[in-house]
Amino acid sequence: MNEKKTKNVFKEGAISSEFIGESIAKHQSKTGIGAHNIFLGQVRADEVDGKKITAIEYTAYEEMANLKFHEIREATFDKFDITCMHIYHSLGRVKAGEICLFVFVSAPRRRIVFEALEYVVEEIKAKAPVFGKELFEDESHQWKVNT
Amino acid sequence: MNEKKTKNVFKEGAISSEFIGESIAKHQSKTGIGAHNIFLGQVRADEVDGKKITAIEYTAYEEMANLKFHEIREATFDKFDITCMHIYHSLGRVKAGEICLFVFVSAPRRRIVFEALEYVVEEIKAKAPVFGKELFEDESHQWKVNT
Amino acid sequence: MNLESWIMKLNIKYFGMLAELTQCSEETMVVEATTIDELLEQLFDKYPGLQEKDFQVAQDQQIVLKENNITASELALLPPFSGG
Amino acid sequence: MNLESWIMKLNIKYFGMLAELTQCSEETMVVEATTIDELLEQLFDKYPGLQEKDFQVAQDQQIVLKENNITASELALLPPFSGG
Repeated sequence: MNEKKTKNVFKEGAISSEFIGESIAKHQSKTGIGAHNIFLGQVRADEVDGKKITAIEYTAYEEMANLKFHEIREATFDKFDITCMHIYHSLGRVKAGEICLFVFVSAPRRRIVFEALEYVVEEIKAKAPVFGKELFEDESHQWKVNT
Repeated sequence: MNEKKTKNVFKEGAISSEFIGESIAKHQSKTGIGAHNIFLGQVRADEVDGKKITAIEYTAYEEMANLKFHEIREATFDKFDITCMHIYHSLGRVKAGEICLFVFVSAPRRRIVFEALEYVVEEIKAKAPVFGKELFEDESHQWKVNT
Repeated sequence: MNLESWIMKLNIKYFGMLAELTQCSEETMVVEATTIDELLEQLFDKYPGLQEKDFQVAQDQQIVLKENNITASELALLPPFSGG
Repeated sequence: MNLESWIMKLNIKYFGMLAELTQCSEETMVVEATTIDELLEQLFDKYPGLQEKDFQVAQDQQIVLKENNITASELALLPPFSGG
């Protein structure tokens, strides 16, 4: 168990653009970095049978998810010559247009960040036990399915 | 000539993290977007023969570069089903640790943004007449070469 | 290891649409079972709708096959992941 | 089109290390030339160091081959791009 080294990637509610801006600013002191690549997942107001999704409510098996995020992080550092990476995922309600996933990968050169970021995002989608409940205007809901 | 439709992608000096945060925030009203992918180029403090790079001074053939950025933008919209994209490049002096290139691609789904962003960044590197002069601590310099 | 059934007290967690179906996020059950499959049989009796659902089982925070033996006191039933 | 040499007034732009070499960012020259190559010969006479440099020529903001005819009054000599 890597209990001690696992971080909590979850944040209550939406991830703000200010938080993302601040995360970027924090990397100015790391002058070995030449390229950052950031992925942001944003809640879409999809229409299903004439009803619009207004928000997604996220729940997770938090301990297991944090362990999986930790494993993904370790594997990414093993596979790619990156300088640093950060993952944040929302829990609770995130409204349409708001950000629910923030993945940030940095490296000396650009080609590595493209590969590494895509790898991390696909791994999160496949391995993190996080569940999205899509809420409609009329308070009905459906369970999100990743494609 | 697309003179009328070409935007000016150049910004004097470094691109601030606040500006990037604000650009992200502006996309909250576009609720058809499900995924953003952002590339940031950051000036590295590389060491060459024992001297450290402290800044890059960018110049460009501005009219031609803006035309090329416009062509890249049009080609990207033709090739990929993206919702929007933005490009900003610094002119003048950008210190080590600061950001000199900001490329932002958004689409309903994630796979498209990965492909589109990488395409845009590679096209910029290959086709935009922008020139970086790497400045050392002792005021000497060398001309940047993209790899 | 003894392959006879054991009577044990398990903590079972449900997530997403499964928590909706069972109407609880976790419960403590005393079961007589050696394998995950045997446990599931008992859960299917309690929650008939569960059998039609697509889910995985995690034991000790790792996904396990349903043929596996029960080796931990905490198990979780996980519907398809939909993070991000 | 007349392939004889023309006497024309051209505005020539230099960028990056080339501007450093020529010690100017642009200049107006009267040249007798039909092709880009012929123009370059004259520039090489003026700036001997230029011949060793790796560069492309843009005419009307588009990269052109050196065999091409001069068709615009504004040309630019562009060293390897190093944006981003």
